[in-house]
Amino acid sequence: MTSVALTGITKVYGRGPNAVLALDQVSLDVRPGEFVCLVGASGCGKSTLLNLMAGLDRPSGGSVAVEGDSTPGLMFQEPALFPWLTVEANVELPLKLAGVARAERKARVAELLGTVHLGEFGDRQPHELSGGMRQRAALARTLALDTRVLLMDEPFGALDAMTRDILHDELERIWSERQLTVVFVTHNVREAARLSDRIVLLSSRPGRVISETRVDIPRPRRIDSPEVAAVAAKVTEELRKEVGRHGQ
Amino acid sequence: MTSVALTGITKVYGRGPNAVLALDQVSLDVRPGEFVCLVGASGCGKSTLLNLMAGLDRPSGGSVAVEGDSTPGLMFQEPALFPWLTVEANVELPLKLAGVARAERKARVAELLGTVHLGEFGDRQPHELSGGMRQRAALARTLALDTRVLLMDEPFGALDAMTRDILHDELERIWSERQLTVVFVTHNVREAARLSDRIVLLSSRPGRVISETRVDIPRPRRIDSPEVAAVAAKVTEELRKEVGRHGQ
Amino acid sequence: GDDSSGGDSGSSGPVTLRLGYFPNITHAPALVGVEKGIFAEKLGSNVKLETTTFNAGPAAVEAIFSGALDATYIGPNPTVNAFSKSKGEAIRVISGAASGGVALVVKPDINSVDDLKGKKIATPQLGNTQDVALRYWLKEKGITTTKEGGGDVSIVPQENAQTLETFQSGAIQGAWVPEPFVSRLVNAGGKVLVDERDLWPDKKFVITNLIVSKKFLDAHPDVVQKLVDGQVAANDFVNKQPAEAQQAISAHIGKITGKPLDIKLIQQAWPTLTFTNDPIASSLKTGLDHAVAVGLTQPVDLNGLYDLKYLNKALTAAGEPEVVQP
Amino acid sequence: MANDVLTRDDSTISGLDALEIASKQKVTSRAGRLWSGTWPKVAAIGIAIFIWQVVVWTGWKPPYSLPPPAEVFSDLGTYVTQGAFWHGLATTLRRAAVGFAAAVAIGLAIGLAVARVRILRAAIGSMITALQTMPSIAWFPLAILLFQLSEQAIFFVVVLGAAPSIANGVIYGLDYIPPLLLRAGRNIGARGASLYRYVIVPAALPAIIAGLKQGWAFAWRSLMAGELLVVIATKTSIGAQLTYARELSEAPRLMSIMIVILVVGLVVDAAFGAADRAVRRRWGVLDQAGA
Amino acid sequence: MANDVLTRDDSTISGLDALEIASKQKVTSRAGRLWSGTWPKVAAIGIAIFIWQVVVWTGWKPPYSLPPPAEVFSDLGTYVTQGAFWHGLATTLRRAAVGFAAAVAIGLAIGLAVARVRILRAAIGSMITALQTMPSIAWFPLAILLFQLSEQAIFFVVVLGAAPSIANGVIYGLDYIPPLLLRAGRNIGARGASLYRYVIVPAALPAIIAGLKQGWAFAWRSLMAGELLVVIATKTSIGAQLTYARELSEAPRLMSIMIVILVVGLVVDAAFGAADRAVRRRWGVLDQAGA
Ligand SMILES: Nc1ncnc2c1ncn2[C@@H]1O[C@H](COP(=O)(O)OP(=O)(O)OP(=O)(O)O)[C@@H](O)[C@H]1O
Ligand SMILES: Nc1ncnc2c1ncn2[C@@H]1O[C@H](COP(=O)(O)OP(=O)(O)OP(=O)(O)O)[C@@H](O)[C@H]1O
Ligand SMILES: [Mg+2]
Ligand SMILES: [Mg+2]
Repeated sequence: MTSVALTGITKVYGRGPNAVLALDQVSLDVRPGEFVCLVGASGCGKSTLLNLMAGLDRPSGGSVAVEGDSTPGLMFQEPALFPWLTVEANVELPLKLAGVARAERKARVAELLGTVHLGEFGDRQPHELSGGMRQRAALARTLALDTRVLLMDEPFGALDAMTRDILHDELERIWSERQLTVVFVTHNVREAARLSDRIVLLSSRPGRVISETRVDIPRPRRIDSPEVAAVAAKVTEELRKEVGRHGQ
Repeated sequence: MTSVALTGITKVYGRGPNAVLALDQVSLDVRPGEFVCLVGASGCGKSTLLNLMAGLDRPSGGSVAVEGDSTPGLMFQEPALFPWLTVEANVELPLKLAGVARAERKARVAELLGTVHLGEFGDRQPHELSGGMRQRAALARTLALDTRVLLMDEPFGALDAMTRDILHDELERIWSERQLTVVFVTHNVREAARLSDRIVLLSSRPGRVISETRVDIPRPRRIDSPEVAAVAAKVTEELRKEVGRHGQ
Repeated sequence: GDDSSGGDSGSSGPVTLRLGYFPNITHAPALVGVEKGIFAEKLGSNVKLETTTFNAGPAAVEAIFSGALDATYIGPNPTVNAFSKSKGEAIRVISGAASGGVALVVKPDINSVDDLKGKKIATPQLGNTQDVALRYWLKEKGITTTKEGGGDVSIVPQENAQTLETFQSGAIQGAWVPEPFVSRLVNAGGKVLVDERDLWPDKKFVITNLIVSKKFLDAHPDVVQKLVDGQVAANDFVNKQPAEAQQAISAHIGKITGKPLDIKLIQQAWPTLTFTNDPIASSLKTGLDHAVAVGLTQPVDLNGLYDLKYLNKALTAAGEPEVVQP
Repeated sequence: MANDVLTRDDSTISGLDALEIASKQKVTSRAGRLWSGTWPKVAAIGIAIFIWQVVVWTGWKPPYSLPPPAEVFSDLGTYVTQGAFWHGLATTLRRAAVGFAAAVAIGLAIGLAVARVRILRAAIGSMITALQTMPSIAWFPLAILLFQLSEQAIFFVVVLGAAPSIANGVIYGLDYIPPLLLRAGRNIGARGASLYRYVIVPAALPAIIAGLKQGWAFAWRSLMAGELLVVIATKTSIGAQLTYARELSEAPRLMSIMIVILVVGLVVDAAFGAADRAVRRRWGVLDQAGA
Repeated sequence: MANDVLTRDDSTISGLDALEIASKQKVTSRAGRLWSGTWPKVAAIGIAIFIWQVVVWTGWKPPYSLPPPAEVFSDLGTYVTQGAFWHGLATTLRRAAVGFAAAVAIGLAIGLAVARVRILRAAIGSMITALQTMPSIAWFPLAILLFQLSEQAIFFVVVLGAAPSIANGVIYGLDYIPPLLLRAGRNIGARGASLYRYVIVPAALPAIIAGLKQGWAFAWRSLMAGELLVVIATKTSIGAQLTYARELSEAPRLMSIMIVILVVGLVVDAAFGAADRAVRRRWGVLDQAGA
């Protein structure tokens, strides 16, 4: 029983001598309700993989299968907010598109903005926000989606540690409440250990799955707990080996 | 003797009831050759402060004074690469504008791209790069500037730990070689402790300097050394207090 | 260059004469004169002839006004406009060129004036010669018209080019137009109800005359004399060798428009036109009176418009009768 | 080294940079802003009229060829107090509005379709610019063939003039929508019509407004020519009056009508300008330089 | 739940999404790509001619009013084998090139200045659209006044027609440059002229190209009218031929000339299209939908 199943995915960008083999024979099964973190060096193909899962791009080879008939929600690496809408309207749009009634929409938007600590900034345009605030607005918009599978590309990269810790808790809560399947890209190995059931390590150029680490630490976890640190250290070691091997 | 001197800086965005007081009476002196890290919660005014130092915006009150007659180089929070230029051409542009001769330019660009591990990607357009690669390209472009003062806004936020560690070393090397003054914004307190001579903590809304921490650990430092961890823990504690106080 | 030939060069040294005309059958003397080199010959080696063509009067008048043109063949309407708008300063009529060639063409089922009631009749332009002629003629027949297209007969001013299209499509039932549109409308199934010549004494009224800018006239009377000599010679050619003239007209229009004018059409229109050097000043004056009568214009003082001494000199030299200087 | 320290104040930010930054700081009163937007216009017009007057004084051209400003303005005064003017203006504006509205509808539809449907683009994409270059008079015969001497014939010419321009604006706008925004839109559930409604059209809105502005110019010019198609004398129009003024060599009247056309253009531009500024404010690209 | 699993393959990505994604994957040969770009055009033209022929067959209008395709194409055949055509085309294209080049230079200069200099924008910014709406014939008297009956008079009309449109394109492009790129440019040392050269112009290039395209259409249309200003018997031109074909009610010839104008428009559009595609490829916004 899989929620997202990647089988022998290959992705080539461009043609001819300039072609880049971004992903090479990547296979990955994610169970429903599983929280998987993808880690790997910069440029190894993580974003590419999420795009393929979200059906926004097509693999050069292999197949992508997703549970249910809804597409996974994807939080992009950049905020990708619509500049012509206020923060509120940005967050409201997925609800509107899903046909949620007006009154409920307003309530949900307020709740989501509260979750990401942007309650006072609902009436601002995206360009009036700081980098981290934009990222949080994008998070709120993604959380507004009613999908079973959530794909997140470095969602907390631009946030300070405190805010991030709070949002870890929020994300974990929502994940378990909604029984979401989450695929989460991060560079912060501790974050991966804090959040995930499994950490998948990708090699770079071409991107391949080189190791998977189960994280069996019981929840609730704390990011500064020794268990999390231990897992992080192990994954870091593997990552270091991989990057070193690659001469990156 | 100061390299950058901020005196009673106030910055208000917008007018009337919607006005945001982003910075309130911020004073800060940076010595020539000093490496200062700014930390603070998301949206507290760090980017605003760097913009003011770079002369790209004007304070609502107070004054900014910068050493020499060159403007500081600023690495923006977003990559801000020019989409119509290849990576190489992006990095080359500051050199061209500074009147560096063609042959030397080529050599410098190759060297800089090597520094950020983008040697093979020089002929690509920015949109063909991954998020982290774009950030590194922007770093190379900023390092191509021949300025005495370098302002960096979360330059390593989208990078994996390995790459970041390597770039920490490179940045430190360049800083000491060129005797640069660096003002560096980061959310990673360990990174701040690893790199800086002084960590300045800002409060949010309005942004104020609430504490400064000297980092006297002798260089070379390692990010996972206990001394760095100790400084980081101290600053984190302060940050936590500040964020907690704010009910953020 | 500004006024390159206008002022100071006097009669000595080479002079440039800039002459305008329309690629239109009613401008036959000009077309033939240019095509056959008659003007060049009469002007002699000391005068350089530069020709320009226009498709309508306004640009020609603007060109005269601004000193870009020294002389042009033109219809009676723009002539009057140019004279009155410049308070008699800008131009003089120095010769006639053509008469006739205007008719009311209607759908075949219209046989009398009364049949016109309730119909739409086109004219080339509100207040122009043909428009005035139609209105005055209808008025004399006791039929009312208004400037706004109301009354017993609705008059719709529109470009001649469009008249053919609208006549064919049935949007109008007749048109008071000059050649070659008379022939074209006839070929498109129309019939001539009124030949305007029949309304005028001696069956003559001006359709084209030759004007010269006053400035040029004052500066180079000798060149003007030569130009008029050329005009008289050209008309002579047109009248004496019609076949060759028609050929020349067709060819010359072809050069300008990219397609030679159908020689049959020229032959068809030919008999309705008279190529005379007489500017028929009386018809111009009468036409203006008619325009005042139908309420389309204010009276205009035309005193001094005509300067026919060059023409009469040329006519005398050619052994032809002089015309009356009005 | 202390001398080496540069204090950045007003005097050191110069040239364009100063212009760029200035606007953000100046907090001016409403009246002050109105005035600062108006005086350069008034000055520009004043200078233009002054130069015109000087040229007239030099006697370079006779007054019947180049009438002096005073004569034109006195004619303008007469002109705008006539019923014919107001009726003509009303007729022309109504036609412009109707024709432009039709052109907008058609241009938007074609633009949206051609930009996003590959086969349509290959088939007729390049035809759009070609059609745009077709002068209005070339369409007159077809207009009469299809619509006789009715107002529809005028609209036909106006639409053929303006719609391609609008469509080109739309296509351009759609072509440059950042791919990320399209992907984001599709990912949050916007598909088909809702993708157009909530993502594509708003994202291309700046370009669409620019295209509409160009389209308006085409529509108006086509109308000025097209109004000669159907000179229904009961309905005088600015286009017909313009042509008649020229045919009768009425230089002052011609210039009066040109002034009227300019004023109409200014008013319409103000409307587009307001729309554009509203969008730019939202997008955060206002006040990079001028107002 | 296994049944619940959806495999995303070609059949499930439908509609516009399929169109959008398709292009990125199809690896076709050069000839294949040429063909796939050509057949829709050929089909579109074929359909248009077929409909025309059918209308003619219905006898809706007499053939002198609506000539059948065969007659037009036979006339076209005659036309394009005449020296008059080639001379006319050469004259017109030369004038178009010179006039457009002048309009581009002036339009770019005005656009760049007005967009970035606050006071100029306030003074003449709104005048640009107003000027754009001024029909060509209104300029004829002034053109003759200034340039007599010379080719310059034609260029004057062409420039007044096209330059405002180009300037508007430039202004629009500059207005929507992301502020971040401007700041980045200034920070890396681009000031004054070099800011224009290295940042502003390239950033606005897509909009500038779009503006040039609109400007070309204005230039061409103005030229078609303006060529009547100076008709010298030895120098025939497409504009003069078009007007006279219409005045002489030569329906087949008129349509032949329209076809020539369309072909010229298509060729020019192809040039602009190539430039635009090159820019879009660089910027990474190519192939969002059609080619
Ligand atoms: N252009 C603007 N218009 C209005 N408000 C703005 C603008 N830019 C920034 N702000 C506001 O100023 C405050 C500080 O923003 P700034 O970008 O400096 O934060 P930051 O410290 O860099 O945050 P982050 O870590 O999230 O990047 C925020 O509250 C933001 O909403
Ligand atoms: N549109 C594109 N065209 C060409 N190459 C691309 C494109 N997008 C990505 N690539 C290449 O594919 C590889 C993987 O990119 P991807 O964005 O998936 O990396 P990533 O793992 O997300 O990296 P990061 O952590 O830096 O975001 C990179 O080498 C990149 O250069
Ligand atoms: Mg990525
Ligand atoms: Mg910031």
